[in-house]
Order: sequence, then structure tokens, then C-alpha cells
Amino acid sequence: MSAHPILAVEGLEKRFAVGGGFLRRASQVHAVVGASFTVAERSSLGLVGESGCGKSTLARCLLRLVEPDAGSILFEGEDVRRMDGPALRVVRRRMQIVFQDPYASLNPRRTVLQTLAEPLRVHGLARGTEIEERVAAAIAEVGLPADSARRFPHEFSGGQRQRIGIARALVLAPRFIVADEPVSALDVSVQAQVLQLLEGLRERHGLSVLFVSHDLGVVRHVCDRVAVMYLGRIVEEAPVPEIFDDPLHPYTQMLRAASPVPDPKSRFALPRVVGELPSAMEPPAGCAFHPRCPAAMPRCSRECPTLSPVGTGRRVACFLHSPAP
Amino acid sequence: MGEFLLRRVALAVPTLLLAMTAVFVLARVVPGDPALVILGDQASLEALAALRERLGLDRPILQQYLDFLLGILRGDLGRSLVTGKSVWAEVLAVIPYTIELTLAAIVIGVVLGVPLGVYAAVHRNALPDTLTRLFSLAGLSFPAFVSAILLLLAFAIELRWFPVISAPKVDDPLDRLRHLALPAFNIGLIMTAYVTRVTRSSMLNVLGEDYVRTARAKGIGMRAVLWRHALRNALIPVATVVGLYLGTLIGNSVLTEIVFNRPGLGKLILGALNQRDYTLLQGLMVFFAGFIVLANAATDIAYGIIDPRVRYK
Amino acid sequence: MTEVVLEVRDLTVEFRSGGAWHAAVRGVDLAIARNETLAIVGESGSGKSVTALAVMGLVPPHNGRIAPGSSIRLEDRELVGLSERSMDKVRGDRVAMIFQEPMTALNPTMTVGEQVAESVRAHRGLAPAAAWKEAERVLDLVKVPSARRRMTDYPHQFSGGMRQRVMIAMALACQPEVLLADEPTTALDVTIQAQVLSLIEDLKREYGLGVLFITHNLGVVALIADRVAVMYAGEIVETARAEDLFHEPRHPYTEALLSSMPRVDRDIGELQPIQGNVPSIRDIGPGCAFAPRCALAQERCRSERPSLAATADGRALRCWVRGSLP
Amino acid sequence: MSATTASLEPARGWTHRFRANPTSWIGVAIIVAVILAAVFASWIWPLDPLEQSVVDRLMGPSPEHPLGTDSYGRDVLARLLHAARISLLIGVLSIALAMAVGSAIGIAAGYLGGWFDAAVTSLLDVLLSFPTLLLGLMVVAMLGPSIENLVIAIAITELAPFARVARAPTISLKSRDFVEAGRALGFSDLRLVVVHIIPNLLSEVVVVASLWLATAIRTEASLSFIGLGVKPPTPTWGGMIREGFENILDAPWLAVAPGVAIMVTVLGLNLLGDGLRDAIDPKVRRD
Repeated sequence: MSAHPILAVEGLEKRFAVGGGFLRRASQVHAVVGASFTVAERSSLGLVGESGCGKSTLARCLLRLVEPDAGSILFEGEDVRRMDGPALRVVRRRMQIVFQDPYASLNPRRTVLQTLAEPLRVHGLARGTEIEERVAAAIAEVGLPADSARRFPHEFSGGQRQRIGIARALVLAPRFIVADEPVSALDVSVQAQVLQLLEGLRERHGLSVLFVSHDLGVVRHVCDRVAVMYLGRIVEEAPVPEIFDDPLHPYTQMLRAASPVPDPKSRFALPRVVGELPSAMEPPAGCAFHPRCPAAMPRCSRECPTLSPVGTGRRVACFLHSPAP
Repeated sequence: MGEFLLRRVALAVPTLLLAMTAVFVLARVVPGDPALVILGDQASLEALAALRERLGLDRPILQQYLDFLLGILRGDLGRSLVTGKSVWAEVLAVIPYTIELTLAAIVIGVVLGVPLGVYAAVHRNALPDTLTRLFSLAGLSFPAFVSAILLLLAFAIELRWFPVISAPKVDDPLDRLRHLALPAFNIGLIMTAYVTRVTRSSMLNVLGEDYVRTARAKGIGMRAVLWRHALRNALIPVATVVGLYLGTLIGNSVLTEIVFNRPGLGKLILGALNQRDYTLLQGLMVFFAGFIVLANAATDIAYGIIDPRVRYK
Repeated sequence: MTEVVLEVRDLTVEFRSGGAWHAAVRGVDLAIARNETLAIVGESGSGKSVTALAVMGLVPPHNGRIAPGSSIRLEDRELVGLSERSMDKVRGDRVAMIFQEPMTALNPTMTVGEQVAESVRAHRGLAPAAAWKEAERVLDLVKVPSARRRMTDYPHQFSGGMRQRVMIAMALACQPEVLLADEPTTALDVTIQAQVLSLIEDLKREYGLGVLFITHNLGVVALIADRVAVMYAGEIVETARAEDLFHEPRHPYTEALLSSMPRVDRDIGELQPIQGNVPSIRDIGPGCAFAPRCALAQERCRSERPSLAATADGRALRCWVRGSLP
Repeated sequence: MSATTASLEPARGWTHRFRANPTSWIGVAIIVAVILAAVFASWIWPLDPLEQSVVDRLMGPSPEHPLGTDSYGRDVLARLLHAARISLLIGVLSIALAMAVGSAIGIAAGYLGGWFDAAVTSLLDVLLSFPTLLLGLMVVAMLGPSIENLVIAIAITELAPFARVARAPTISLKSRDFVEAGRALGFSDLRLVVVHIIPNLLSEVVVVASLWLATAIRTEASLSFIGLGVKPPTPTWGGMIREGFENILDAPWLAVAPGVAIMVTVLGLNLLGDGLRDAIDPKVRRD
């Protein structure tokens, strides 16, 4: 794996105003707090966490589908956040997204051909019969039947629709793909097909991937490195086998322990998980995880640990693993 | 709850301002000269100038607007050009009749419409449902004045059960009721058709909800499920939609009042139109706009009372 | 022999679609004993939820029906063919159900206390005040923090996990013999899922419940099931004790399902997806429903439907190829 | 919400559901009959709707005058058929205007959001709840009665429903993944609105149009009845009822015939619109 990053994110922030309106001040949700990470060329980074942890917002910030409030996003050395309209259009050929819900991510009134041809036309990348050829190639590549081009999304199953969504992301020949929970809406048997497809494409095209998921099993299978988010912050980042076999952050440990494994021998370890996710509008002071943390120290409720390197190639935001103050 | 009330009432203020502004603009888009429209082509130049001054049309538009708003703020809706009485006095003289009529219609509509809608929803796609649907569609297809004329023909002219001209003696409650019956029945049936329709579709939606299945799974019996779980939730949209329907209801009562020659806002408006009573018309518009905005606020508050989710948002 | 509380025999449930009746559940046999969790695992459209709804007598009457010959026995009482009124006495009292979406399964305009108390009142005939007290006790039991104060709150003021606890409280208010749980943790995050699963497990032990747990997640099955029934396209294809099933899956579908599932506890190398899609109930051929996707399918599998046959070691299998093995 | 799920239903199926519904066929039949009657009025009944005849005043139904004559001795059947033209014309034109302007406002508000949306929404709330009839009445009273002004007045009263019906799905479509995907692919806002949003809300707007066409025809008749319609002697249904109402004791059929005509036409449109709505709304679909 080359160490040269295709994407380098530094201090990314996103706040949302929630509620509010006439005579009432909006509360703020700090959806992403100072996120910094890199994705190496031809590698795949997993972003995991529970619902509401900000992983999906972070992913969409990278493509500026959501406008970040602060920080920098260096994609192939250029800052995406500073790009104006035309430059952004150009960079969008090279960064693409695959969505979770295969039913919502396709326009129900456009045929597969129309859906796949539109990006080529808009970017002026092909014309005439060349468009049809490239669309046919994309259809074949994602493993859809050859007669799919003239059909509408509702004629396909969920798994097939997800293949169309992947074909649409690939048709502009991007270098980097954000996959936002791409298999969580699919049945188990179909999920494996789509994961296999994504793996194959990644290898053939030398793609780099940010893979957002709540399913640790899926992430273990498809990712090289994983970043774990809790209430808007990345709390741990590490290479794949290590983060699951030897999680350092107590939250990663809890998440790992709570993730079901198809083996009844692990059952009596039904983990005793403490508490629930606090409201993102009023996150706890100090380390946001301390109210649920079995190893919480007095310090944890006052200060927030920063994400610091531990060992080789790992980072964790926890006082248990940071040098003594 | 208190905070919710306060917020909702405060929200009515800008809406009210917007509505008043709309009335003002509408009253000023008259092509040509309102004075000319009012007095006709034969009017002398002096008379026209005098009327313009009286209407304040000679002043700058911004000042007219401010005067208009300040007047409303003081509760002054202007004076009738024809009678010289204040718009308030004109309205207050007849409004009890209109209120009586619309209230009766709402009562008829809700009392008949809600059970009918529930019944149709529970027996959906069966014969009673189809009949109910046809009835409500037919009811919605009658312009209020056509049904009023038909009722008049049948029950007042042919059968002579009710008076042809509905001008009740004020101090005789029985006579009042007799004069109210046909007009109220007329709008009430249209209202029933509407409430039935809305209740049915809202009830159908609610019956498909997960929590209705949960209630069934508790084994509390179909009746309890219907009345305790489904109807309460189904009534939330019904309340809003009925609130929105108030506008149509007022329009219907105006037409009905005209057909039955019954005193009320309808006849007041018609008179103002026929006599080109420009200021009375504008005052009536302000009155209606204000009334509608407040009625909307009231509907929303009712909504908040039935639906806790709105309150705590 | 353990005491069987719920026994389903030859259950077939049909739905009308486009003027014809199609069976969504075909010939399902199940038995649940006291203090036992039977998991039904299957993908969407496999008929697992319909099976539970049929037990509750909640198959929508205007387009669904339980076919004649089906039998659902709760202890010694036959539930198929009971009148709505008699069924209402059973539902929520002796057999209760919790659903997948805790967000939508609670009535938004009734307080949580009212909804729990309602179950108690319906079957115990308690006075309102007594029912209220009882509801508070049950909410305490399912570990809703400060239950007394939260009784007057509305569902939208609760988190997803807490709502599912409220659902469980409602289901258990009358101490039923059988609890049907239809994907109760699918909408929840894994940490909350773990809490809810251990709550169900604890309550099962405490009250000797028979639990029918429906899920698509094999990991969850491994966590809580004593026995497992695997459903595919409306039929049970394999039943076994949980340890046996995960240790040695016999039906090709079960086996394929396990090897197509990525695991968090170890690297498994290549995933082996099942080709094709789950068939619609409207187009199932004469043979084994899984045959079109099965790597082992033979001529007979495509023409003749296998039956669910018990094996010597207490398992059952619906397969021509593997069924003949010892 | 239901709005959007409805419009995103696959195209196949809704036509089938519409055709399977017998009441929608009655609606179609009525509307076709009314349109034919209006278009071929002079062929169906060749008498002149404006020709007066003092001797033939207020005659009851007879072979020469199947629906009798009015107080000027004009043939009621001829007037009824010609009035259909005016009613349909005003109805269709005003709905077309309201649909174009109203949907544009609603789509703009929904797509742009923010303060613009807030301002538009509160204005719509007022407009929506203001008595349709009174609003139309005020506008015509101010502008003076003519076909154009009637069209404008009725269109104004029906802007709000179209704006509302277009706004809600625009908001939810805007955040749908396929629109988001379009943004990620570098499509312009204009393209997203025209190619990806409008086609998905069109069916709903059309359903609303057929239902509000019924209201438009009713409003036009009501305005004519009050005396704010097209100037006499041009025949309109509302105007005929107004004239007939003056002779209600002597010649009740004068008011009844056009009354029935309005009712049947409006019922036809409502049946049609209802059938369309049921067909595209999955919630009320027959299973």
C-alpha cells in the first residue's frame, strides 16, 4: 500500500441548527467535531459508529453535498472546500457516492440508460453511440443483464438497483468513492453479492473508498483501516484486524462486544452495555463517552482527550492510552 | 403548553400584517380611478375630487398604507360610503345570523360526518363504503346556491314546511329555529359530505398504522381500538382540514343567505357590491382576513391539544 | 420432555394478489416449550412475520386468510377458527407480541402509562388506579429509569431503546406464556440491541416464557436462540438446536447464508454470495423453492418438492440432497 | 409525505388501478359528454341562444323548446349548451393559469427554502384559508366583470392549493438520494429541478388540477349567480340560475336545468379526480 494519501481531511467541522423558529432560538448540533484523517491511494477506510454519530454527515461533507463549517479537505492535493462552481464540477467526476437506500437513490421515471447517460452528457465526456457503448459497458461491469438499459428502476430487485447506483457512480471513472451504508438495506444473501462487486471494482479500477457502515462485520471484511466515531468525534483509528481484535478505546470495545457473531459459544457474553447515546444537542462535558464508560476517571468529565498516536499506525482519543499529564 | 400557546398567537401577528397588506394591495389594483368606478361616468369633476379626498386617495401611497394599518390597529375598519355607519356597526348588526348559521352547519357536519366517515373506513370497499363515497362526492359537487334553490323549491315552495324568506323574529326561539332549519341543513349537508370524506381517508391511514396493530395485539377489542386509538389520531388531520374549510364554509353561507333572503354577512356583501360601497367592501375584507387568521391560530392550538407531538416540538 | 406451550401444525397463510390467492407461508410446523427461545431466521419475504401474525390472529382479514387444515394450539387450546371476541381474550393475555419499529408501534397521542395500563385493564379488569400502579411496576421491571415520573410522558419523548422497553412492558403486563418478538432490535443500534436482547433473555428465565424470536440476523440468533428454524420462501427448510445449526448447517441455504455473512470476530477470506434473488411468493415452481439458487440442485429438486423430515439427531431438514445423509 | 411516496410509485400499475375503478369511468363519461355538448352545441340544438321572443316568454317544456323558455323568450336548451362553453373555457383557463403560476411558486419555495420559503408559506396559508368565493368576488368587484378578469380572479383563488401541492414533494424530493446523487454528479440546480423533480410531482399536480377544475366551475357559477359573472346576454350556467331564480315561483325549471348541469359536470370532474387520486396514492389503494 502506498502511503501517499488521495484524501487528507484536517479539522473538519459541521454544525446544524435544529428546531428553532419564531421566538425560539435554534439549538445547535455539532455533527462533526474536528475530524482529521487521511485515505491512502487505493485503500479503503471504514467509518463506523451508531446512528446519529455524524458518520454520514462527515461523508457528505467530503463531497460538499453538505457544506462544512470549518477545516480543509485536500483531494489529490487540492482543497475541495475552496473550489468554486466549475472547479467543483470537475472534481465531482473524480469523487462519487453510493447511497444506502436503493429505492430512493434512483429517479423512478428515468430508465437505466437515461440515468447512466446523463452524467456523460452533462460533463461532455461522450456523445452519440459512444454514450450507449459506455453505458452498456457499465451495465456489464456491475453484473446486470444486458437488456437492463431500457428498463425502469421498479423492474429491478433491491440488489440490482444497488448495482445500478454503483454503475452510476462509476460511469464518470472516479478515483474515489464514498459508500454510505451501501449494503445495509439489502438481504444477507444479496449483501454479499454487492460487497463482492465493490471489492472487484476497487481492485480493477484502483479506487480509494470511504466506507460508511454501522456493521462492524462488513467493515472488517472490506476495509483496510477503520475510524470509529462517537457523538461527532473520531475516537479511534487503526488498521483492520487490530481494531477489532484489540480495540483500545472503551467505546470501540463496547461496540465490538455488542456486535453479534454467528457463534452460540459467544452468547453468555451478552455484553452489559451501560446507558444510551446522549442527545447530540447537549453532549456531556469532557470526553463525550464518559457517562457510559466503565473506565471513566475524574479527569474524563472535565477534559476532552485528543486523538493521539499510539503504537504504530494507530490513533486513539482516550486518557487511558495517552501519556500521563 | 403555555409557551406553545404564546408562540402560536405571536405567530399570527406577522401573518395578520401580511393579510392586511394583501387586502390593501388588492383594494388598490383597481384599474383606473376607484372614484370613477364608484360614481360612474356621469359624475362631475368636483364630486370625483371630493370622493377621492374622502377615500384618502389623494395622499401618497405609503401614507395611505400607514393610515390603513393604524386604523386597523385602533380597531377602525372604516365607514360605509352609503350609510355612513362604521363597518363594525354594519357587521355587528347582522353577524349573529351568520354565526348561528355557520355554527349549526359545523355541528351538523361533525355530528353526521365523523361517524359516517369512520363507518365507511371500517367497511372499506364494501357497499356502504361505496354509497358513502358517492354521497360525499355528490355533496361536494353541489354549488351551495344550487342545493339551496332545490331545497327552497321542495320544502318551502312545494311542501310549505318552512318559510320561503328566512327572516326570523329575534325574540322567538322556535321561530328562529324554523327559519334556520333549511339554510343550516343546506350548508350542513355539504359540510357533512366534506367531513365524511376527510374522516374516511384519515381513518384509513390510521388503521394502517403500526400502533393500531399493537393495540389489536393487546387484545383490547376492536371497538376500543377504533375509538380510543384510531379515532383520536384520525381526528388530528380532520381538525386542520375542517379549519381550512372555514373559508369555503363562509362562502357557502353567503350564497345560502342570498338564496333564502336571510340577513347576514352575505346580504351585507351583496348590498355593498350592488351599491358600489367601496369602503364597506374593504372593511369587510379586513374583517374576514382577520377572522380567518385568528381562526387558523385557533385550529393550530386545537391541533396542539390533541397531538402532544406538536406541543413539545 | 419439556412442556410445549405453543404448537403450530401445517400452518398455511394465503394472500390475495391480482385476484388469485398465493401462499406466503406453507405448511409450517413449530413447537415452543416453556423457558425456550425459538428463533425463526429468514430474509425478507420468507414468511417469518406472517407466521407470527397468524399466531396472533392478526392476518389482515380483507386480503389474507389462514388456510383450512392449519392448526395453532396454545397449550390445549386451538386458536385457528376462534371468534374475534374469544381471540381478544387470548391476545395480550396469554400470547403477546412486540414489533420491529418502536418508533411507530406506540400510539403517539397516548401517554406511555395509559398504554401499558390499558393492557392490564383489558385482561385483569382492574380499576384505573390499580391498573396504573401495575403499569408502573411493569415499567420498573423492564428497567425504564424513573418509571413513575415517565408514565405521563408521550412515546416521542423516549429514545428508541426505551420505546422498545415500553413495548416489552405492554406485552408482558399480563404475564403471557408466549412472547412473539418480530425483529425487535432491527431498528436499534448494536449497543441498544444488546441491552434489549439481554432484557428479553432475563425476562424469559424469570417467567419461564416461550419466546418466538423472528430475525434476519444470524448473529442475533446465535446470541439468544435455544433452537432455530430457518425459513425460505414461506417454508421452514431446517430446524435444529442453535449449537448444532451453527456448528454444522445442513440445508444448502443455511450453509450458504452462513458463508455469505461477513464476521467481525475473524477474517473469512472470500465471501461466497448466494446467486440470484429471493423469489416472489407468486412464482414458486413445483420443486424445492431454493433449487434455482442452490449449488447442489439436482433434477429431482426442480420437479418435486421435498418435505420437512426429522433426522435421528433431533433435527429436521427439507432437502432431497442432504436429507438422505445420515 | 404521502404525497411523495405516491408520485414515486412506479408508473406501471396506476393506470391499471384507475381503469379498475368503475366510478372513475362514470366521471370520464360525464366529462366527455359535457365537452362534446359544449363543442357541438350548435349542431346538437340549432336554436340561437340569444334570440328573444316576447310571445314565447316563460313557456314550459315542449317539443319546440324541450327545456322551455326564459323570461325573454330565449330557448333554455340552446342557452344551456352554449353556456357549457363559457363555463368550461373559464374553468380550464383559470386552472391552467393557477397550475402554472402556483406550481412554479411552490417548487421555487420548496427548492430554495430559507426565508423565501417561510414568507411564501405564510402568504399561502392566508390565501388558502381565505374564502375562495369572497376572494374571487373582491377581485372581480375591483377589476370589473369580464372573461379575462374572471379567469384571473378564479386563478388567484386557486394559486395556493397548487403551490402547496407542489411545494411539499419538492422539499422531500430535494433530499432524496437520487437528487443528491445528481448534485454529486455535478448537475446544475436547473437540471435537477426540471429533469429530476418536476416529472416526479407532475402526476400529483394533475390530480389536484382535475379536482380544482370542479371548484373553478363552481366558483364561476357562484360569481355569475351573485351578478359578477360574464355580462348578459352571454349565457352562463350561474347567470341562467340567477335569472331563473327571479322567476322561481312561476318557472322553477329555469333555475333547475342549469343547476343540474353544473352539478353533473362538477360531479363528473370530482369522480375523475377521485379515481386518479386513488390510483396514484398507495395508501388508499385497494389491496
